Amino acid sequence: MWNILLALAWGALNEPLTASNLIVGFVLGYAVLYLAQPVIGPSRYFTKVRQVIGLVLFFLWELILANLRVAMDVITPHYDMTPAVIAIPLDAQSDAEITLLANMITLTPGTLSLDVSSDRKTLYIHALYAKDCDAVRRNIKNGFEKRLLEVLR
Amino acid sequence: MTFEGLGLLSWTVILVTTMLSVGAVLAFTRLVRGPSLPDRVVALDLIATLLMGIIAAYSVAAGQPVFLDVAIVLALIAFLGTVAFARYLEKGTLR
Amino acid sequence: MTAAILSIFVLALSAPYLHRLAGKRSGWVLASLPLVWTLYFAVCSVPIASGESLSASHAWIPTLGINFSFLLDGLSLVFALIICGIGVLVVVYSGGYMAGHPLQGRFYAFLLMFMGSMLGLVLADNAVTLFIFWELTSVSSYLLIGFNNDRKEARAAALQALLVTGLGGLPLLAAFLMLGQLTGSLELSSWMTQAQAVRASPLYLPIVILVLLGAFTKSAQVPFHFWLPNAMEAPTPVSAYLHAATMVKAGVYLIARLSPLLGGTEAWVYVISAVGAATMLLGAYLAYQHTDLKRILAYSTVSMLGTLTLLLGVGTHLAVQAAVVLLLAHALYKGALFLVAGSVEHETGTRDITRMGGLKRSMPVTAAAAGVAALSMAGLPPVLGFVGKEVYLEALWRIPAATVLLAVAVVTAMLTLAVAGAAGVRPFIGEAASTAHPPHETPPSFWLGPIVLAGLGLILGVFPALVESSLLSPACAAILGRPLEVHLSLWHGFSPVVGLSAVSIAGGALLYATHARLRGFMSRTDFMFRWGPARCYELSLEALDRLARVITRRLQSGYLRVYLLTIVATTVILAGYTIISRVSWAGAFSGPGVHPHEAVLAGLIVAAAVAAVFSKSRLGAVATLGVVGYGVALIYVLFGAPDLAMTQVMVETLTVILFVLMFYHLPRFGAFTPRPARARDILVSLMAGALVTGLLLAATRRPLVPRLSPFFADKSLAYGHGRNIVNVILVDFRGLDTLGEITVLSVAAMGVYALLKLRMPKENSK
Amino acid sequence: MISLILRTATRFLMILMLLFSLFLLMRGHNAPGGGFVGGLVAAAAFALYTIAYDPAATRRALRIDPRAFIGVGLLVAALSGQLSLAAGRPFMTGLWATLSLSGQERVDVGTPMLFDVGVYLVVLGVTLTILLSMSEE
Amino acid sequence: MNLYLILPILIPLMTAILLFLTWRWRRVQRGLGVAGAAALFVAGLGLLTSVQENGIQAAQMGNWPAPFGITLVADLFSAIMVALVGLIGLAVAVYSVASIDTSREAFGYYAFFHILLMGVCGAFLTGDIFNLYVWFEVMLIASFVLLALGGERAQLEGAIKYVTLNLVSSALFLTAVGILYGVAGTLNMADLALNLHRTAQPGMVTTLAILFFVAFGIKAAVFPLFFWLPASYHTPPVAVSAIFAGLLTKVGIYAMIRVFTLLFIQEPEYTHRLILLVAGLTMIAGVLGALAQTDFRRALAFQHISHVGYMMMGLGLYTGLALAGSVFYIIHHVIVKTNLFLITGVTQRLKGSFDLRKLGGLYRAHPGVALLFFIPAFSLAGVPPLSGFFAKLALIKAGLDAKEYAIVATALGVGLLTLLVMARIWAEAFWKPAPVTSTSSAEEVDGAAASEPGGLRTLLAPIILLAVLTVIVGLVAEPVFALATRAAQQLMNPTEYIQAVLGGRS
Amino acid sequence: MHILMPFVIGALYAAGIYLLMRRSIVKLILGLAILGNAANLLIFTAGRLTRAHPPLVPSGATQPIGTFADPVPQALILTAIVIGFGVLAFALVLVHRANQMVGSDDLDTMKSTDT
Amino acid sequence: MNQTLSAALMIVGATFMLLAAVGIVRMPDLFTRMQTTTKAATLGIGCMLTSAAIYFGTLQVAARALAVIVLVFLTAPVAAHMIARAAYFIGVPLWKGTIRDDLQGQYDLRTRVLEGTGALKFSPPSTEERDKSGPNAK
Ligand code: NA
Ligand code: NA
Repeated sequence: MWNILLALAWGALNEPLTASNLIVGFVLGYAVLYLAQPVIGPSRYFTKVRQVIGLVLFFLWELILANLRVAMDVITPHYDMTPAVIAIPLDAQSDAEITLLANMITLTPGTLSLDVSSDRKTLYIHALYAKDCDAVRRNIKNGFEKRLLEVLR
Repeated sequence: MTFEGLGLLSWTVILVTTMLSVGAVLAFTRLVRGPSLPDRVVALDLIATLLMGIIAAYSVAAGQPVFLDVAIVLALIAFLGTVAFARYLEKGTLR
Repeated sequence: MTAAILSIFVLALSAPYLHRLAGKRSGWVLASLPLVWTLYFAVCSVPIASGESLSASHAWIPTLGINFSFLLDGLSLVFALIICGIGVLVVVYSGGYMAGHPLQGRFYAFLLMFMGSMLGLVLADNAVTLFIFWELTSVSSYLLIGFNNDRKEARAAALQALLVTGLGGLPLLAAFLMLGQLTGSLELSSWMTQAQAVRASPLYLPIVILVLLGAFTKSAQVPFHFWLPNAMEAPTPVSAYLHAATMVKAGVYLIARLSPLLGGTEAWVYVISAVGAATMLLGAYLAYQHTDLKRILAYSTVSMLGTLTLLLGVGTHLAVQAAVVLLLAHALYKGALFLVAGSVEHETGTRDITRMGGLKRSMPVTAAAAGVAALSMAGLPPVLGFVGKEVYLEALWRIPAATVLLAVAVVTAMLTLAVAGAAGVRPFIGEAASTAHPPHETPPSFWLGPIVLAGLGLILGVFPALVESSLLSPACAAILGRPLEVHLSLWHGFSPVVGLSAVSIAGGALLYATHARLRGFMSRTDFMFRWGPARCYELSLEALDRLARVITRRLQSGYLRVYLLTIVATTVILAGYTIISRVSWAGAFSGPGVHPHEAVLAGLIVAAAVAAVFSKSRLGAVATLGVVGYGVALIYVLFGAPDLAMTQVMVETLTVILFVLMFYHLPRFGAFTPRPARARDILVSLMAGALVTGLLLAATRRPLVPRLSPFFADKSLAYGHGRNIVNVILVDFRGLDTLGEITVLSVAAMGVYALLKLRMPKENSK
Repeated sequence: MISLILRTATRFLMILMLLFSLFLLMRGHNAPGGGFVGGLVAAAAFALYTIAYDPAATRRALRIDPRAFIGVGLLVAALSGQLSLAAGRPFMTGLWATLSLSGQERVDVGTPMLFDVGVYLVVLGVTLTILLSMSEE
Repeated sequence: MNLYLILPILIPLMTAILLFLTWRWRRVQRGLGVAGAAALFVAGLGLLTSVQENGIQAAQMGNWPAPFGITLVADLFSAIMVALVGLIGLAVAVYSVASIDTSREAFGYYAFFHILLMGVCGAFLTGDIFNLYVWFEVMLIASFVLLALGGERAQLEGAIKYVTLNLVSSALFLTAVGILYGVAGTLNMADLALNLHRTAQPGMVTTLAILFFVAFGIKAAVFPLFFWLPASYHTPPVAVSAIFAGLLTKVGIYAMIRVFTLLFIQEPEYTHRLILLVAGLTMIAGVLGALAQTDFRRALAFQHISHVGYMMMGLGLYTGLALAGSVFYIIHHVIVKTNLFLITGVTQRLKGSFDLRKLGGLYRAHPGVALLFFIPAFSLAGVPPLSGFFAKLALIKAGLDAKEYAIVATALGVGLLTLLVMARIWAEAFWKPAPVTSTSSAEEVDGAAASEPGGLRTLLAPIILLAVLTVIVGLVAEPVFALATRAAQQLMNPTEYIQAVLGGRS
Repeated sequence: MHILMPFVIGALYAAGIYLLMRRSIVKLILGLAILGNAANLLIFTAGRLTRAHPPLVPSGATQPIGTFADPVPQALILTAIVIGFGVLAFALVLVHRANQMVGSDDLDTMKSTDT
Repeated sequence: MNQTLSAALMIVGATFMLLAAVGIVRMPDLFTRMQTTTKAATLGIGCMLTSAAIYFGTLQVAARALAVIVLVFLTAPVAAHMIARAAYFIGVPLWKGTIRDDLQGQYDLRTRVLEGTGALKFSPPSTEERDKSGPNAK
């Protein structure tokens, strides 16, 4: 929060207000806050920021990978896939957690969230490459869900 | 204002808009062929997204960021359309 | 004069109330006003006789040249006296005849309305005013013929009279307006001064034909004679007044009135004489053939109207004299006979002359009146009818090479004599016939009319000089358009005409004697009349109805797609013809080049539209509609309209959502139109599309010089305080459009709400 | 059962859309947008809510009958035009005032903008009335 | 600026807004409904007086000079039409109080009614071709809702046709406006009148004329474009039929007269002759349709078409007298046709049916009602000295002056057939004895009459007013006809109009 | 595009009109919707297509710079779109209610008011 | 530099979106089609908007681009989920190559309640029920 305000302040100081200026402001603000940490006391902020960045990078990487793999399948003449609808038990609990997780699953490799069971305990997904269903489950539980819950909790 | 004044981007934009238009045609064939209604809805949704892409490319070509607002509106409303379609598809099975 | 007409109309309006006030004596009370006017007109005869004419004029609709102008000359005076005088008697008679009828007040109102209209007709000097009264007589006659409205026959007869006279009225109006166009005025008196010019005009013949159509229908000339006998459905006082004495003579009046203007040409003479002669003979023949008292009188009226027409057509001095005398005589005797017929029917309950007899014993006064009137009708001395007949035969005799006319006249005279006997004498003599209830002499209100009328006929027959200079001469002068001295007498001395007269009387007596037998024989000629004009009337009405039904079913078929097809085809044909014959497309095909994505976009939009057309799935079609909409939005983006694109995207998606909301549960498309129809529809649609394409190409082939946008660009920020010119136009420059637009939206929403939420209670929804 | 995912997303999106709609309305005089599109976006927000929940929930959330928006919107639009009549100028003549915000920044405020607010309200009311009564079928 | 120009739009608008906001209170709805109509009538008369005294009036909306902003213009023709809207609005509003059921009232009947009046007045007053389109749509949507309000089966079926065909007309109108803008670059009608011929190739102007002719022809219900009218006019409540009959087609005719006297006068030997031809065919088709009907309101609806032909005839002849005839005919027809439809409601209330075969006996039982029918019916048939006669007279005179004998003959012949139709209705509904009906249906009728709001007296009041006007317009035709003549002179001489709108700019 | 647009618009008109003439009420409404789009596009094209700036006054300027698209047709179309939307919504509901009332989506069954 | 990056991103984005379009045509069933479109189109639009943001280089544009990206990333999966759900209700068939369907029989078609695996019952295959339920199926 402070960081954003700082970034905006920076931007406001540097006419014209451009994106690069803001990014610079963000980075500088981060640095200032990091340096000031001993003064204003430790905060979860820095780990959180690192985790969020990590999640976003991981997500983007997965997104690109997913697309490349699907792209191959799309442009090659034969289908090289073994789709399946798989039930995945959920650890995520709040609405936001479930929704974010479902969304991320949809946007990543070969998986698509179909629905959440009414008792919010199971997520049904459609997976394109599901020769090994348990591997798919494991990937999701250990990849996305873990990182997401880390960030959110 | 024409594409010609944009240097590197000029042929890029023409290429990109053409690619996206071709994409829209492909999506349209799916929309026409179906076979199920959800297929058509997905196709329409994709066409809306492709449209957003064209608008983005065109706003670069035209040097007019105001067109991006159209893309925002499109993003908002196309989603609503898709969801409405889906919602009433399933509701239709209730009776 | 204006006062006379207006006061009678006022009386008509107040008649129902006066009737309620006066009760049984209402007839006498209401007759007092016409009596006053009768006396007034009688007094007027003094200046008229001295060659003057009285006129009055009030501007009415000067913009159209319509004035409330009246002219009292010899001709109109005769008519005015007949109208008011007989009117008095008929109103009095109605007091008795209609006594106890629940709608007697209304009856008076209609009768007086007719009286005022008729008076207006004969007094009017402005053609349109004349026409207005002409039509008013038709309307009041309609109401009076249909007075016994519970009877289907009465309603049919009323309609028939209205239509036939209306059929003539409209051409008459056209003729009047054409005369107005020729002469630059609608005043009859000013027309007369331009008679030469009118006769020389190429419009002369059409005008004559149109005028005569009006006159012939009104005066029941062949072939329009059939409505008059049917009009006998009216209460008898009406028959006496309208269909004997006054209204049917309006056509005769018209011919007489316009004679100085239009008369004298060959067309005029031949057409009128021929029609008059035919009517005269046919009327007499049919009268002879019938047994219903009122019908007999009606047909004989037709015959007399024919005679009058013939005489006016011939138009010689003597003929005109004869016409005027016969006009007067006929009004007197036929009015009397009709009233007598009413009395007889009132007493015996029948109108069939074969079931009457010996009434002179029970109804002596009535019988006397009937006898005198019949004498006049028969053309026997010493009554006015005889005087008239003599002049008339002489008039025909004097025309060279009119042997046929003369023969027809003599035969008609014979038949008329026989009919007069059968109708006016036979019921009163001989054995008393058995009737439903025994007949008694009627009260004075009944017999006053016949006695006065018949008596007048007698007096004038003996002393024609009473009216020679005061009435007849001015009337003839008006018809001929120049002064004329009339001298009448019962006896002219021996001449060939007396011989003719004698022959006709002898023949008539023979026909009277053999009436019963001949009638039976003649009724076998009915088949000839089965295909007569009456039948034509019926057939043409039927045909009209059938035509109406067929055409209407064809046009208003109920199929919306046929309506649309018609409208689109009309547009394509009209606009297509216009554009192809008038517009050039040169230069339309030059312009900036096409970018590849634009070409793809164009193709996509067209493909989506085509897909929507041929989609078998409803929601699939809706989705393709979405593609069209998005494509259009993209065009708006590509050509600098972000506001439009935004709105288009929003609206298009919302539209799709609305479609989904309303249609998701409907079944799949079914019910296809047959293939040829589809091919036709495709063809028409493509032509419409081609029309639009052509329009656009032609419209945009030259650059548009912007007239408005520089102003908006200039003022938008400075005075509109906005940078988005489109928005400034919407909320400021053209804010009224937007106000209307949001009104449309509001109403649409409220309407949607009402349509979906308002469910009418059961009993209201049928 | 209506989708949990949709409901969660809706809560977020709806606020976003309502904000965006106000944004469109306010800057419509100077950039693409305006009362009409703004009103449509606001209505779309409630439409999304209706889909995620149900019409009754939307009516509860609105608290006011959407038809009242129409009436009020029309009233605002009509009155904004009539203000100039009171000033003796033709109907719908713009009356403007300049508000000074924090020294330099100046904002022009005028009756045409008020008119646009009327349009916004009408469009919101209209679209909601139509959508709600249709989805209640 | 002349306030009278905007009041006929603002009064109904504000009335409707207040009605929208007070939909809960029935009394308020009725009171406002009538009061607003009365105010509109007063404003209409004020406008008419103002135009009579000061010549053509124009007002620039938003104070933007013509041709850039939207101009409201009232020449005599417009002012007459607006005054008629006020008159008919008031009459039908009063009638509605006594005849419209509470459900329709609660769902905004009066508001829609006033929006309809607003749209019609707007169409009569605007000097801008696109703004005309907007007012057309305002009027149309209000009429759509009024037509369908209640949702009975016949209403819905009729409404589908009405809506579709009118939307096609709107689409065509919009198309024509688009093309017009494409060739002339302006929308103000006075400006168009000045520039259209300069900027466009002449053939294009004529083609545009045809497009407008068809678009307005659908609204005006001319042959062969009239189908929506007989399909729908007889389906809604009587008050709605009446206001439709009085005003809707008039707007189409008004627009037609406006554009064909102001914009499209370059090739009258083609365009106006076409109008004349269509006018004749319209007369015939309409009256034949009326002959084929057994339903009171449907017969009137078809007849309406026939009379549209007469109103078009004046434009087709395109002379001063002819246009005066058309204007007079419009005045006459607005009053009379509205009244006839109102009367069908009375006979329906009394006898429980619109079917002529089931009606009857009214002549004896209700002489007052019979008289009230007789006057407008025979006026419609052109019987003198009622208003319809002078209307026809002027047209026929103009036709003869122009030597257009075919149309004169048609007009006269159709006049006779009209007389036949009206006389038949008269004989069926009034003269004929009442057919024997089962007691149950009679009770039903009584019950319905009792349950419906308002008394017969309120129902008859507007009818009497209009009947008296019919007689007055006939007997005292001169002032009215003089007015129509002056209106026609203004129409025949567009310079005055252009001058009033553009001021010194032309 | 300039040369293509008249043909695209013609095709849209043709499609819209053809759909109007079908028996299904749904197609009827679809036709109306397409026709509305076509008319708007026609106005747009008749006002001349320009690959140009939107009619906006950039900040710092008092007038649009360079060539800009004619704002008048845009404003007209905006009005027409909105009106079309309202009218179409009403028509949709009307058709829906008629379908409910008549129990069919076939227009040929809805001719009781004409014959 | 910015221009080059912008152009590259734009082409990449367009390529992804084109792929999505090819995918929706080529993939054998609804679900596999959604797999391609959701991901590729989302990524593609993200690239293109980033490209625009870089090209213009102003905060305004960046904010707009970001807004669209966030919106799309949030809405596309939700939309996919809604469609998938609807497809299951109306019985859109899975590709014949699909090896497993845990969802089969888990939906209660009346109440719309979806059973989780915890309550997983081995109900009889309900393909028939599904085929009947949707009027628009295929
Ligand atoms: Na008339
Ligand atoms: Na007529």
